[in-house]
Amino acid sequence: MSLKVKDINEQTRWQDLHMGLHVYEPATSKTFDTGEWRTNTPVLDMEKCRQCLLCVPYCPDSSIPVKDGKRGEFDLGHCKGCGICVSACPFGAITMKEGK
Amino acid sequence: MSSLTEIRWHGRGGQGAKTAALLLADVAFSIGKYVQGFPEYGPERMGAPITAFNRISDTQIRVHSNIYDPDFVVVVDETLLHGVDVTNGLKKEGGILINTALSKEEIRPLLKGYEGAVYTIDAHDVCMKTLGKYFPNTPMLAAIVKVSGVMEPDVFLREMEASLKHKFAKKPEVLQGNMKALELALQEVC
Amino acid sequence: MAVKERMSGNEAVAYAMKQVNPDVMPAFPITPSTELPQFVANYIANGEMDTEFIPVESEHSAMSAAIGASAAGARTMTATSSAGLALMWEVIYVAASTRVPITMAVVNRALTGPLNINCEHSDSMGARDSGWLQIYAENNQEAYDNFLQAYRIAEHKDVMLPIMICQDGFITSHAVENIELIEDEKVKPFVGEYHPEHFLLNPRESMAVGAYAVSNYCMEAKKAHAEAMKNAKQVILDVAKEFAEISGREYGLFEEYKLEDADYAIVAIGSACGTAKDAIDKLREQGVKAGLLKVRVFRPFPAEEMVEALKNCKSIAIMDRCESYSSQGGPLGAELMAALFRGKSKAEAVNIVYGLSGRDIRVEDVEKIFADLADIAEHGVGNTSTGDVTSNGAGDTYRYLGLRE
Amino acid sequence: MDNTFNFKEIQEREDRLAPGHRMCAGCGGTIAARNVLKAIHPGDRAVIGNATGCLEVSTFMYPYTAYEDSYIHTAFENAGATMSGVETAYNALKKKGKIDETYKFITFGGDGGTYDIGLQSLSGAMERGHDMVYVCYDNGAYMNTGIQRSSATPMYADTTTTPAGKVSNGKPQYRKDLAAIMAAHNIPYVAQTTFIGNMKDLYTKSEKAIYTPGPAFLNIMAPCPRGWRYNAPDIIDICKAAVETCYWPMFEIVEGKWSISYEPKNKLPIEEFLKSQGRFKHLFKPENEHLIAEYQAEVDRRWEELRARCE
Repeated sequence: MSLKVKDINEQTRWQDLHMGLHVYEPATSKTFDTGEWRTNTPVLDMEKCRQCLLCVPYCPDSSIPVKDGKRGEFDLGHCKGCGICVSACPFGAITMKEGK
Repeated sequence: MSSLTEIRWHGRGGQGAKTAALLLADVAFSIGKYVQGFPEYGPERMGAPITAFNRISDTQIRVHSNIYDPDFVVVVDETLLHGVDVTNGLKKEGGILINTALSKEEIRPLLKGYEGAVYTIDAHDVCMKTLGKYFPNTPMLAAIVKVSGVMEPDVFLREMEASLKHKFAKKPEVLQGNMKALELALQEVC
Repeated sequence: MAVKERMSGNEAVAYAMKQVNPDVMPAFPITPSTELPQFVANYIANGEMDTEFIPVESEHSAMSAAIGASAAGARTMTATSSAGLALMWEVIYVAASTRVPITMAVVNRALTGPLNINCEHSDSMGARDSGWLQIYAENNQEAYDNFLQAYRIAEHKDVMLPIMICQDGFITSHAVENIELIEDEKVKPFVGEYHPEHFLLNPRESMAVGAYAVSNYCMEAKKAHAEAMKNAKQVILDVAKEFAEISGREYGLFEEYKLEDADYAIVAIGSACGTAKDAIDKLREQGVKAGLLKVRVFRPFPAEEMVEALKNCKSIAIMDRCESYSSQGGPLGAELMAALFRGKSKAEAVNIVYGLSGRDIRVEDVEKIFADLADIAEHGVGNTSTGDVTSNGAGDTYRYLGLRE
Repeated sequence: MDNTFNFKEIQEREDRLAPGHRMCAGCGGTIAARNVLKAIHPGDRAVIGNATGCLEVSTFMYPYTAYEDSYIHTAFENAGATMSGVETAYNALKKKGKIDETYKFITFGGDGGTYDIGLQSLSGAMERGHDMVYVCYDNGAYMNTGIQRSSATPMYADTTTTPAGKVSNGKPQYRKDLAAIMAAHNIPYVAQTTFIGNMKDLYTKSEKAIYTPGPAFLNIMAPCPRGWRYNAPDIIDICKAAVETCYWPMFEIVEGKWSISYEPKNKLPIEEFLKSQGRFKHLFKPENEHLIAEYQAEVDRRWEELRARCE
């Protein structure tokens, strides 16, 4: 049994699924697109963003990447559009727009 | 008698009848016999009547039922004679051994017409003379060995000494007392 | 040289536990298996084994902790009986579907009610569809031998299933009998070390266990589980063969006692089989062709093999120390009857419920069953005259043994 | 233990709870789990446990695990016991020299799996002293099965098994004080927290819980937009109100010593917490004024009780 999670889907034969439906790879959920759930999308105004990163810990979907002390653009492949980051931002740098 | 000897013990919870049955199994095992030693289980507590069983044989024992027609019965507490049907199923070719200070003549009327042999021993007396404390299972064990003939008394004493030596390695006085109790019981049982 | 000893069934299994020395044992006491964690705790207290013992607060937690420990990569065991097994119910299914090779010593006892502490197979039989392997013992020797073989079977890569090693509560668990123990030098290499392919504490990979699975995965997972159960049959036989080399004792999926030419057969599980053998010997002396099929492995259920072994019998009494309340008999009866039908057996068969809640079964009882079987073979189940041993009346395929009426 | 709180460094750590899980948009439980796991020092290994509940069915839906670390779920009421097995296996394998690495053991349960059905298993695990952290993400009802009351549900909350109706005002009882029950186990660390400011409180308590040897218990209020009936972005205000009204006090119990982590300068009236949540809407009918007064009295009583413990 050497199938990787990326090769497993709901058509996979029983012989090829992992024993006990175990998974032997970390964080395979990253390959699942929850961005598709979104009806409203956060938009970051880089001009207003002071890089305080306060929005980061409040994101339930780990969709605000941080690198070199600075946040990047939203991970829209996973952001579900809850809008908490808008409330978390003290500088009004994030707004929600309708749709994806 | 066939090579299989079946013994049923009657005692009260806490008196050591079960332990005596297990000790008998132990000592018979030590001379190469096939053995079984098991109590009848229930929720009984201290003082309640209990039953334990022994099978001792020269061949493998496979049967796993209780014993209904024993060759011998041991009564560890004579007060049981009033409430428990101790001779039920007891073979008349065998016998019953009772811990009592009474004579055989005095005991027999309590045995519901049992026709086989009756043996008595005053285990209390034996214990007091040898151990200074009342542990009836020790003399009863010796007595049933003699009565049932499952092994020779001197072999029994030798095996018991070996086993007790191990058990009471740090208490030689306990070993001595126990051995005296066994020896005296072998003499006293009649 | 094997070590000749005398010990109770519980002592024997505890001794096997000591020899195998698994990594972890969570357990909660319940009569009549209580002695097992006690013995183990004593061995540990005296430095004779180094298993980590978890004195959990319930059997549910015992099985939960066992799953955690086994998934983490530790060889794991536990022990229970009756209500304890019932309290584990939910998590024994989890253990099996999680494919963790836990060994559980089950000391069979009746499930309430009424409350009773004595032998019956209702506890493990109730768990028969949980996906665990189940092996039963006639006596202390078999309980010991089965425990030594358990991990080899459960941990086999084609199996990876938990296993129950069952023996009869009190009747064997608390009876001191002769036994032959195997020396440590032989046991250790036979059992070997546990090297799981995947485990939670593997620093080289992350592993996730206990998924929520949608329908499109669940059925496939259950099929794989069922297939592992099938695979176990051969593994059990292979392990038994190797075990015979170190012990001289041979085991199969079941034992046939004077069955080859038997006209009348009893099929039973556990300690009653020894009693049945004595009865069969007596009857054979009288010229009655009586035989026994003693079920050792109940899961996987060796249906075809049993039908084959019984093919020359005229009548068969299938003995259940368990009531199913199906109004058809007990679990062994139900499964073997179905197998006999599939195998196009011509034998007349009855299912006898016996020994519930510790009700004794004697040599005489077994002799009477064989007398019934002779009658049944001659007249057919529906036309027999003898109904004195087995209640519900002669003619019924579902009967009680030794019931007062 | 590293007691410094370097906010930026922590935000830059790789998430141990990966995106792609199926929790609701705006879920507080996920915020709790994610931030607790951030407190595991980079490079350390962990096994994450989970009681059945929202978090479990959403973060490990085969074949998608949201965890970077090894993870185990077995059932609803046994997360404590399951993890105690894992932790014991670790000790056994370590003793036998089969593993060298250091692992941390963290288990999550909702209030259903923790306060109610899993309480015995949790109590057993804590009492036995396993080196693990049990984290309750307390959203105050059985959200996974559709907002049934739990013993953590606040008084007067409208749930599907304590509906507010013509003659009912929602759940009649106040919340069970689980942190106090855990403290009574005399374990080395118990704390209660929620999402406030830059999450320093949650982070430092998580770090202490994880790196204090022995059992630790964290109770984290984790609002549920669906069950509490508020707009997801209001979560920050709701947490703040819970703390400022002293409905959800922030405190810790270190080696049996109680201390309040945050004392509001001006304790706000309980309405501030209740008003933004649909589950308390019925309390704001004019005829129910006395219920809010009762609520206030109970919050005050409990807050004073806590203060007395901390003296």
